[in-house]
Amino acid sequence: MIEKVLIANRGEIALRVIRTCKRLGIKTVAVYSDEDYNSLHVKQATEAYHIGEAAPAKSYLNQEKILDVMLSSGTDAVHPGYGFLSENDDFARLCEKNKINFIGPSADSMNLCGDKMECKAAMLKAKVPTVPGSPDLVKDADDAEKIANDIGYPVMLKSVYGGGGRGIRIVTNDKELQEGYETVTSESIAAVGKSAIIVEKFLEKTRHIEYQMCRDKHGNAVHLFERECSIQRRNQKLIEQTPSPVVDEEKREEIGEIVVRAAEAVDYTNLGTAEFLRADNGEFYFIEINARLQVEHPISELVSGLDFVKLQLDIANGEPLPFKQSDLKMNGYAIECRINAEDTFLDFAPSTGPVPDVTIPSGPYVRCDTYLYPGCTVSPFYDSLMAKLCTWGKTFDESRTRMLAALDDFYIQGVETSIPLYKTILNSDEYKNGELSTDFLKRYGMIDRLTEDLKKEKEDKSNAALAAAIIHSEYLKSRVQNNNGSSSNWKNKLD
Amino acid sequence: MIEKVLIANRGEIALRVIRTCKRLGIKTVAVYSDEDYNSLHVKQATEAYHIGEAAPAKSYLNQEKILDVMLSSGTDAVHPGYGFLSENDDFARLCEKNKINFIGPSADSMNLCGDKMECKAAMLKAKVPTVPGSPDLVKDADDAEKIANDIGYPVMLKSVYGGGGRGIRIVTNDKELQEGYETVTSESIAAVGKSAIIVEKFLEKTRHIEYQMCRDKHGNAVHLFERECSIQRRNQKLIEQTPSPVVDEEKREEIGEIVVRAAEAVDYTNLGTAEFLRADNGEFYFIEINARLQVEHPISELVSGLDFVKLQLDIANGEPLPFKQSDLKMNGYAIECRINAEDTFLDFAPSTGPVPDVTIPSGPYVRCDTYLYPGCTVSPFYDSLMAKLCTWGKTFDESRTRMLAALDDFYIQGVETSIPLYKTILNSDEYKNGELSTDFLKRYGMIDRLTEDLKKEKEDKSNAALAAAIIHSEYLKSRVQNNNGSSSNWKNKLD
Amino acid sequence: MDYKIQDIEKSFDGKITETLGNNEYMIKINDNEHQLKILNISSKGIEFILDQEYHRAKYLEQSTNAMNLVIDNVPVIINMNTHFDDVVYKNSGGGGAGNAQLALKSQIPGKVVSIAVGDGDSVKKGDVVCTLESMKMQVAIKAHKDGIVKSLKIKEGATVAKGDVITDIE
Amino acid sequence: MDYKIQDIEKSFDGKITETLGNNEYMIKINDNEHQLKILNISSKGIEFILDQEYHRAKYLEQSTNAMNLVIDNVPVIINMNTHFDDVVYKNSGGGGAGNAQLALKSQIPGKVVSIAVGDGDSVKKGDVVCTLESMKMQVAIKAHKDGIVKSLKIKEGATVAKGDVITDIE
Repeated sequence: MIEKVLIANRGEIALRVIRTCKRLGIKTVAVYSDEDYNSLHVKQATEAYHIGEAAPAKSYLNQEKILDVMLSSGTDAVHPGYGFLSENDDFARLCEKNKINFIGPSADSMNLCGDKMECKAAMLKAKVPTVPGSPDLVKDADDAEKIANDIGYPVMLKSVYGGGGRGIRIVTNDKELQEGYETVTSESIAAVGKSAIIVEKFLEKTRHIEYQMCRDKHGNAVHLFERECSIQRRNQKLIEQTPSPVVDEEKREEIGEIVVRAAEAVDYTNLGTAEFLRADNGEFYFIEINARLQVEHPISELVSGLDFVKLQLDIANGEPLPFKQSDLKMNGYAIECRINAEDTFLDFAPSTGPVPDVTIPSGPYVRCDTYLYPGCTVSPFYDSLMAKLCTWGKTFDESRTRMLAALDDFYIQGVETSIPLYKTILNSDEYKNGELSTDFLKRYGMIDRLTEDLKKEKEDKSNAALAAAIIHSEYLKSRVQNNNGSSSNWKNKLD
Repeated sequence: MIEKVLIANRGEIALRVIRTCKRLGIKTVAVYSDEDYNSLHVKQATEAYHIGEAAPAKSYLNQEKILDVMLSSGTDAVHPGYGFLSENDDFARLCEKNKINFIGPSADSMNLCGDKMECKAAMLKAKVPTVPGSPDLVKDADDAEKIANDIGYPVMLKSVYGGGGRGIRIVTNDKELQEGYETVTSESIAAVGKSAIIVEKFLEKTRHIEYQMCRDKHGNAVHLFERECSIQRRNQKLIEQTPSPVVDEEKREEIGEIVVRAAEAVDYTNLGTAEFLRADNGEFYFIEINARLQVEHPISELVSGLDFVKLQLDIANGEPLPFKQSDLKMNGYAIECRINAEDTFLDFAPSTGPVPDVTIPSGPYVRCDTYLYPGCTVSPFYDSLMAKLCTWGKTFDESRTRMLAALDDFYIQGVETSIPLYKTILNSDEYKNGELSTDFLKRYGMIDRLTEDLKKEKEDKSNAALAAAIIHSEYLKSRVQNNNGSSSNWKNKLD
Repeated sequence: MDYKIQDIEKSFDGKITETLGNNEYMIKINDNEHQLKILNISSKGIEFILDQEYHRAKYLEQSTNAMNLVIDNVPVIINMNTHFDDVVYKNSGGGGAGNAQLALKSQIPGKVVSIAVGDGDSVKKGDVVCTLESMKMQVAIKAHKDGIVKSLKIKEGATVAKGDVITDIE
Repeated sequence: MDYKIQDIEKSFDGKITETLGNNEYMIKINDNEHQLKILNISSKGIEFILDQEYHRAKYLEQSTNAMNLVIDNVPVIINMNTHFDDVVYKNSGGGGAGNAQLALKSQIPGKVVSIAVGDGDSVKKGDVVCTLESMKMQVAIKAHKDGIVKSLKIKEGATVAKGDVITDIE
């Protein structure tokens, strides 16, 4: 039985793990970098150890140092959180070798999940639908044309050495394909001296829908419903919700069965996520497995009533799942907004620095996972996620209106945040109607709408702002003209 | 349709009402006394009006003044909260007369609920079991003896003019009854010049179990499950939970049907509570109806997923209930701890004053309804309830351990609180096993156990406390000995 | 005084028109009068009720001509002319008739942000001698007379109290 | 130094035994040594890691012999003998050989809580002249020599800075 867990992470996810451990009477060991002396995870853990400099490579990614702390502190398990070492199979193997219970899948399973080509092959074998295309590299333009005709146009020609839009062509007929094949090949050779091309079906107006999955060491597996995470910027999720507006009970079960097969195909244990693209025609295509607890797990907790960290601990302890698929019922609607320190108008560039003041929203069916506190600092060394604001509702609209009220209450001084953008999105008809897609922000011109909303907000507040400015000016003048500068004196004087 | 609600209350319940209204786009009007200028309900409402001095009679109970504000502010409905005017049928009538939608039962129904004798008669007619006893005043000692033999000893002889333990005798046989009758009569005459006695079955080791009920203006009624509120001090609830450990699905339905009959018997509309005593033999006896939203409503919200304030607004708008009894399913377990400003060791005497610092607990499945903020004041003019801390869990033990963790996180500087007592109670085997009764605190010597727990806590913290004291002493001395008193300087100096 | 809110086209005229006692004031913004009651005020911010509605402002950085504040969680930048430099100037002896006073005194407490002159420099009445930061606002301290800077008493980064001598000007 | 925690029978002996640099110290409590690292310190409280465990103390009221603090949300009263009065006394000129110094100066900044003497009173070396409150602690300021109180400079409720003259003693 796990009695002491080292959390090889920082920020809100470290706090999340500590919270469940504390409740269960399990001791926790925090590790921290030079940048994190005053972070909440240091303050809330049972023990805390300094492990190095601010740069992740010198602290949170330093496997040897973390292992030293585990061994010297008598830790029997490690929770990797997300990011950092969470999907590093070398670290999982290092733990296995040192008899530290790694709370996650086995190193081999993690390795398989991380290898896109091998994982895709395993999925095809398990009849898990993947994006249609060449099973491997295509031989030549004619081979590509044959595959394109099999899967139907439009298709994407992709050099496996490409990236950043180079070495990619979308083609809609045989002629374009033949031309495109030449272009992609020459682009790739020009860039890296070689070329290797695959063909994949091009999907328009896709949604990102993923399934929480869960499998114990005895082979029992369930899915814990889907999450729709289509609202993204630069392929990073901003807003997630469950259920998805395009998944009904029947679809949920259909894809859920596929998810269980996917977990079995890679011998996955512990909690994880199977990610899918959903094409506009309703088809689901597996993309990858995230072999860890995900950022957006709270919304699945809210509709399942489960404590996922406890579930992870139980599975790591070798216990069988305490439920069958038929015991699990989805209850209500949940939304998560990722509160990032970033400037929407500077293409979401990070915004860091001290946070002298912060007001965390609360209230019925509101949950906020965050490392923020008044006087904390948002560090440039780590990712921009400051808080995960989640709301639950018996209906989607209850969840949505609670989120809007909570966003209104959320105040973070000192850094730019994504809060205003989320208010614009959640108030839009497209969001209300569930018209989601991974290009949502561009498709519906959300940044322009945000600009309008911010202007309107300022207009609404202009009288109050002016009143504050007028009073402040008088107050300042009085401090100069009056011997005693206290505010009460000033009030008496003006009276 | 209600568009603007005046909240004739203060503290956490005013905030609770504002929160739902804000989410629904309904304007809110706060009223405040001299004592409450800086209270959160003033800050969070759409509008705020000053209505008088601190003493409730001069502000929150001042019907005319509140009516003035309603009329001048264009308010179309009033939410009375609990306490103050919430069960005042004159006020309900005043609102009705002025076409203000009173969010609660009709004045007539409220009047009937408030009259214990008439209400009991209505219940007997509707076959709602009440505590066995004389239907009315007894004629003489022999009449009392006859009734006592009908209902079985022990019985209670009670002067309707008594109170505070005087004019009450518990008797176990005919002889004691004859003697007791004389004593109660003479005590009552000595105290108030007259005597009028009723006989009631004396129930030992009772539990306080109540049902949330809900009835619309079309006569549709449901119950929203029970709450057990047995842990009390001086007849005031301290800890509530739902479900009750002694109510199973069958019992829930059985008593639930009685509750619906009780609501119909007094033509109750809107949300309310039917209170019962449960004898140790398992029998339920109706005591009274609380004709308002109750303090402990959040735990019923947590297991039903409903927003009770929204439900109240919908019913007040004349809408039919959006569900039938069969649609309602109880989900999980919830506990509420009433965080009072009181000194457990001074017989729960109120403790008031400024609160310079406060830390409100949060986290998954934790809800805290409170008016506290750093720098606020706990006023001696109003009741001692500072916060309602609620937790939910898929199991009772999840809810309980979450509550313990949340209580640990709750810090309120400046006043004594009931938090330490709750930690002792929630850690006790009796509480874990559901061995609840209205005399729980005395029965299990909880105050003595608290004394022990506090001592142990201090022992656990003694090294840390001493370390803090040692460092502080050195720091102070250095400020005297050193020209520059800044802490960083001191650190350098000692280094 | 004239005000301009960044990103909003129209400009505003605003002033206190009446003090009602009990921390209440009448404020006129353009053509409309509003009642304002102060609940709390400090150099960091103000809480007030304007026409029965609560507001909270936090003052962030400001100069004498712009104020950066957060009103009800909404950040706003207001451009204005406070004439605050003038007030400080008048109170430090500037603008007066007498030239006898040597000492230039600070009329506000603050931190010395920068010093514009050195001992022996000659200054004209109204020249900036130094800049203080007070209540998050930068205020220029100007020479109250023509003359030569003698025995400058301040250092960059140090704090001065109200009434402290900044320099003599002979 | 000896410490006693209210409601706990045993008493404690505690001191700093070594300063390790980087805000770290070795502290000995009874027979055990502990490593302590300060994260934050001010007159209001301290945050530190003691043997790898984080703690937060808030200082509430205190006198020179008792400290009322909240450690990790647990209120604790510690009785102790800080000898703090003595330190103040020595630093104010008391205990020294020279009797020439007239002025009794405050060695701490603080608020004047009470004044024990009046102008013209005669005092003995070590007599309490006034009590200051500093960092929530009440500290007695004692006469540094025998003599007559002359031109008392302080008022009740006023604040004095470190080094301010409290009174002359002739």
